[in-house]
Amino acid sequence: MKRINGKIIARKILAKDIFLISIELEEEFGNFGPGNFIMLGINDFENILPRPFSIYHAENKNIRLIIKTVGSVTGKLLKCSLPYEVSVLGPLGNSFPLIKGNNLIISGGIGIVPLFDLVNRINVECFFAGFRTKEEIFLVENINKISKIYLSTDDGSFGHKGFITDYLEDYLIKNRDRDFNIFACGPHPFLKKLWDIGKRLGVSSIFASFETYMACGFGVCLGCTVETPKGFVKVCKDGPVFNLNDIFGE
Amino acid sequence: MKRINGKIIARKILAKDIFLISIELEEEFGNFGPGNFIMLGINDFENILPRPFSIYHAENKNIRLIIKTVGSVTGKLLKCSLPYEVSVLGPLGNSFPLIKGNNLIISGGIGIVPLFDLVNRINVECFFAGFRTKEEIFLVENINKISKIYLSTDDGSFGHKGFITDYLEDYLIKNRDRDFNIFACGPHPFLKKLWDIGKRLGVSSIFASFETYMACGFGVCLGCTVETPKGFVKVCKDGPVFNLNDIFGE
Amino acid sequence: MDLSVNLGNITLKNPFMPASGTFGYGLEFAEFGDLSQLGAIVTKGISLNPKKGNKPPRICEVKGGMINSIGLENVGIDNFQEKLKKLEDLNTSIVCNFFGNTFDEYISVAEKLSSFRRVDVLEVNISCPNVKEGGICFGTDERMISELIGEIRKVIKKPLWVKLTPNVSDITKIAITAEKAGADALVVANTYTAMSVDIASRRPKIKNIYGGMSGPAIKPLSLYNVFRCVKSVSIPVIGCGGITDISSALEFLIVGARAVQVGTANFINPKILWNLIDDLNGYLSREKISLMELIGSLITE
Amino acid sequence: MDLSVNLGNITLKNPFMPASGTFGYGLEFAEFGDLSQLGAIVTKGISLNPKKGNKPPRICEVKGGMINSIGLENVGIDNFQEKLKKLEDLNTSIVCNFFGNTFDEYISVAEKLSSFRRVDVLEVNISCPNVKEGGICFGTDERMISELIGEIRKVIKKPLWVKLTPNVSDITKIAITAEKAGADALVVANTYTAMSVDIASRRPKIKNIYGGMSGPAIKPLSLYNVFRCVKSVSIPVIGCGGITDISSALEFLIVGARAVQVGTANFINPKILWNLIDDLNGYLSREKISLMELIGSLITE
Ligand SMILES: Cc1cc2nc3c(=O)[nH]c(=O)nc-3n(C[C@H](O)[C@H](O)[C@H](O)COP(=O)(O)OP(=O)(O)OC[C@H]3O[C@@H](n4cnc5c(N)ncnc54)[C@H](O)[C@@H]3O)c2cc1C
Ligand SMILES: Cc1cc2nc3c(=O)[nH]c(=O)nc-3n(C[C@H](O)[C@H](O)[C@H](O)COP(=O)(O)OP(=O)(O)OC[C@H]3O[C@@H](n4cnc5c(N)ncnc54)[C@H](O)[C@@H]3O)c2cc1C
Ligand SMILES: Cc1cc2nc3c(=O)[nH]c(=O)nc-3n(C[C@H](O)[C@H](O)[C@H](O)COP(=O)(O)O)c2cc1C
Ligand SMILES: Cc1cc2nc3c(=O)[nH]c(=O)nc-3n(C[C@H](O)[C@H](O)[C@H](O)COP(=O)(O)O)c2cc1C
Ligand code: FES
Ligand code: FES
Repeated sequence: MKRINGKIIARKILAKDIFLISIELEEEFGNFGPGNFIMLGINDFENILPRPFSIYHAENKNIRLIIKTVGSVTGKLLKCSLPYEVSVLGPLGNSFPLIKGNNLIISGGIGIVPLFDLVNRINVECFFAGFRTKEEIFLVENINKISKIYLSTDDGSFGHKGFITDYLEDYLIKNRDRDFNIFACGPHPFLKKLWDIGKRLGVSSIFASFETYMACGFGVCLGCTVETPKGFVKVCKDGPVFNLNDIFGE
Repeated sequence: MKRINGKIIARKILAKDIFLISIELEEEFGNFGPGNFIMLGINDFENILPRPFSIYHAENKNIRLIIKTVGSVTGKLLKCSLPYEVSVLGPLGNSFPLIKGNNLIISGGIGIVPLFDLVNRINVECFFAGFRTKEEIFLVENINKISKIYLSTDDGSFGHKGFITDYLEDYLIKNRDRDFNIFACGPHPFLKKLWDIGKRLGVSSIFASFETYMACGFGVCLGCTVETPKGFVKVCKDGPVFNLNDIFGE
Repeated sequence: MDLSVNLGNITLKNPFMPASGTFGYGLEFAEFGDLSQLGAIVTKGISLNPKKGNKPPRICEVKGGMINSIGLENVGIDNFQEKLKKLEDLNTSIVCNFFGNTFDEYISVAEKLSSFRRVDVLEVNISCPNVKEGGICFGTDERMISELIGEIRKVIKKPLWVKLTPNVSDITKIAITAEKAGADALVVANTYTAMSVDIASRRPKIKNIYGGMSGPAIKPLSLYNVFRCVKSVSIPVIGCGGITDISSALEFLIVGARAVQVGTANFINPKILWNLIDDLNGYLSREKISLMELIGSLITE
Repeated sequence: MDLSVNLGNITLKNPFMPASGTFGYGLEFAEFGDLSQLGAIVTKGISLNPKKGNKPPRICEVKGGMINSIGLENVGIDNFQEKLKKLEDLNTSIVCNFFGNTFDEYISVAEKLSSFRRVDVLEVNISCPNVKEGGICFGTDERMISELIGEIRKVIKKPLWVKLTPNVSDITKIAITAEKAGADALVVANTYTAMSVDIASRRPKIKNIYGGMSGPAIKPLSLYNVFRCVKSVSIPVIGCGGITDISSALEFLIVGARAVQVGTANFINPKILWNLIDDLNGYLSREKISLMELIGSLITE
């Protein structure tokens, strides 16, 4: 974990409300695992706290993030004039386990970002990517080159119509005799649904990356807590990747 | 008085810490008198209050200011990426009286700005402009074209060496038989010195533009008050141009 | 959209009004919009005699806000009567903020003000030191508030709003005391005592050393005070503190403020009150909710 | 430059230390700088038994600050003793912040903590509700403070710092009471009670509805509280609230704080404490003034 100053030197719109930023750092960022994140700070008195973002790509003194505009800081990152000074703290958190087996990946919307690097590091049988609508699709081309991909949009404007979780369920049912590891990231209800499917069909492990509001990102503020049947866990330090069983199980 | 949104579209360094900004407004600014000022607002949560600046030039939908970096907002104006969104409230305050007679102008440093337009509007016998050092000189070339100008720097690095008030005093002494109107702007001690000189040599009227911290700029917050022997006055509404007699006189 | 709000014994055409001391005597803002469109006009605090106020510097900016120590400068009640005449034709309510240096002065100003036909509401500022009782602030002492509000209540018939100071251990105690003594509504709250130092000169930025802090930085503090007062009293609460845009105004309405006052933001954007009216209209039609449903709609389950 | 400051019965190598709850148990920050260079390390508030804390969400950002309602989650004093072992070799003072849910619990924790060799200072957080006396906050009640501090004083020999809550009508009364009861120094101040509402869901952003506000937005409020406390007591005052850079730290020192604590800024920049040490060195040499001359140098004439 290091704190490095840098500046955003390039920005590219990838889809509706979704853009990539490229940050030039003053120092080398170093190694990271898939699922690791950074805290991105902007020098703005209105938004004093840094924000967590998954690492899309990092090499030498360059780090790239893919961001969806949802509020104040993400809105400023979309509009700011470049170069724009920022700070990067990371790599933070744990990462997806790099295991063998029948690996499936499933993402909802922006949740595709922390999973992207995984296709380069483990053997992936199929990548299920769901989006709300055609305009919000991004990154899938790159994945297409490496892994089989199954795409759906809620409104059917591109790929299969419907929820990606349903297609994953079909796949699992068709392959009932085989055991899978699932790697996931998406909104909370999406992960809950996955957990229900996995339980019903007896999937041995589902690893998912969670999102919460954070202040520090490295375990000192106790602000990112989520409640589990086994007690509170810190998303920034115990996660962001959890075995769904540890979050939703009894 | 109108409040108009606009953006800074150009910036030019004129001297050390001094720069000109050109603002493109959404509406016409309208007429103004020499000495009138505007309140310039930046959309920044750290500095919520607008700042007062003299109008250097305004025509149609364009207004130009000359700014010296002294603190937070002026520092941001120097560094911000263009175009930069601002708001302009004005014209505000009173202005220098456009009178006939033997008119002399004297400025200290950035105080030259509100006086500049006066040379176009009244007959000026001589313009006395003082600066601390060569690097801080600006605008004098433009004045040179219209009026006789007398220039000094505190350190003698350009023009005459010494305080400009002393040279004005010499001039007044040499022309003791004549009566003068003096128009002035500069730091508080500079104006106090002028008042002493004027009193000693019997100058009939010295009009000077004053600076204080302001919140509203149009007379409602009662924050810009200065104390005079006759009571409190509001710099934004009763001024910024005062007859020095009303400020320092008994 | 119907934006009118009922505040007990008076109904305003919408919930937006300026906070005292940030809107002059009203007319100064006529260049920015039609004053008759506002929910009310709240005038600068008035005392019996003209008051010179504190020595300058009286204001300074702090991050996200400002500190002021104007010292309640005002023209006095007689000159104020003159100023009122210019507001004759306005089709909106006029709220007169006032104060006294002593108990008796409060009563005299209240009596006189309530005799002015054009005054619709009296808003009493109790964040002032009681000169006769060792300078203790009226607004922090339950006994003094009870006596003061009770006595003012007796001498006036017009609606009486009490503007609370937030610089107390438990604002609900003060709120309940004011309600019991006869307040028709509460304004929550005034400024927060604060200080700022100029590093270069090592002097306070304000001549009076300290002053009252206002502006967006204090919004979360006032919002909490409003939330607590709404829960503690049954008279209407008017929110005040750090409102600069529609979303901050909505926060106050959602926690239960029946109307809101906007102070410092008038200096940032003198058109803010008119903008808020437009924005509230837009918000309510987009969300398909009435203002009455919105007010107090906080979900805490 | 000599940056050491004397705080009565302890001398720190410089005036900079973290504020409790923002620095974990210390070691988490070892990656950002040499912990031994800090004036002190102040640990997360400890209670007798482990405490789970409040339900999430526990934090939210507000303009210029944040609100937290962690609910004093901590590992409890026994686990804390384990954590302390890892700080054995650090060459800086260790300040342990603690609290209790009842009077007796405060005393037990104080006794136990003071028996740990590595604990140099006990900092008591009195911004907690007294569960036995109807949940009134210890820190707002002079009688309870007097008894509590008096009793803690009896059972411990180490320096005792009392951390005041600013949510009171007159902080100097509390400060004087704590001094009389035996406090060696005061930390001024804790967070300001505040609230924020999510417009979209119409819910409080914090599960617990309200929480404590910290960060640069509250600096002018804490600075004034420090100014007043410095004038009222003769024990050292440690400033805390909204410090994010050298100029805000200097403001506290100039009004008379003998040292300062930095909280929320550790989340903005985990290297801030080390930066402040460098910046103070730079400032003092540029200004050719000693730290002792700077402290309390406010000119108010
Ligand atoms: C480990 C991790 C990895 C992430 N990776 C990515 C990524 O790669 N790309 C990406 O785009 N995003 C990612 N996110 C999400 C990202 O951090 C948020 O979208 C971002 O912080 C939003 O900041 P903002 O200032 O734009 O939104 P804000 O303006 O702060 O908030 C947006 C909305 O949330 C509400 N809100 C704020 N605080 C709270 C609270 N405490 N409780 C409830 N509601 C609240 C606000 O009212 C507002 O409506 C990741 C998050 C985590 C934890
Ligand atoms: C009528 C008028 C016309 C002007 N015209 C011009 C012009 O044409 N060009 C130009 O460059 N400037 C002009 N000024 C001055 C200009 O307004 C200031 O320089 C500007 O507001 C500074 O803003 P800032 O944010 O950069 O400084 P700030 O950061 O606000 O302050 C700078 C310094 O002053 C201190 N300070 C702040 N508030 C106070 C206070 N209340 N009391 C004491 N000290 C305080 C700060 O601590 C800091 O050290 C004019 C002023 C007036 C009143
Ligand atoms: C310059 C100034 C003058 C004020 N004068 C008064 C006053 O005369 N009477 C009063 O009750 N409040 C006065 N206030 C307080 C405001 O009415 C309001 O309660 C406070 O500023 C908080 O609201 P805001 O954050 O929207 O500004 C004044 C505030 C400011 C900034
Ligand atoms: C996340 C968080 C946790 C805190 N926990 C404690 C605590 O356990 N004990 C305590 O006395 N103060 C606690 N505080 C208060 C801080 O120590 C400090 O007094 C306050 O944040 C004001 O300083 P700041 O503005 O520099 O953050 C906490 C503050 C924050 C933000
Ligand atoms: S974000 Fe601070 S502990 Fe997780
Ligand atoms: S700046 Fe507000 S009255 Fe002059």
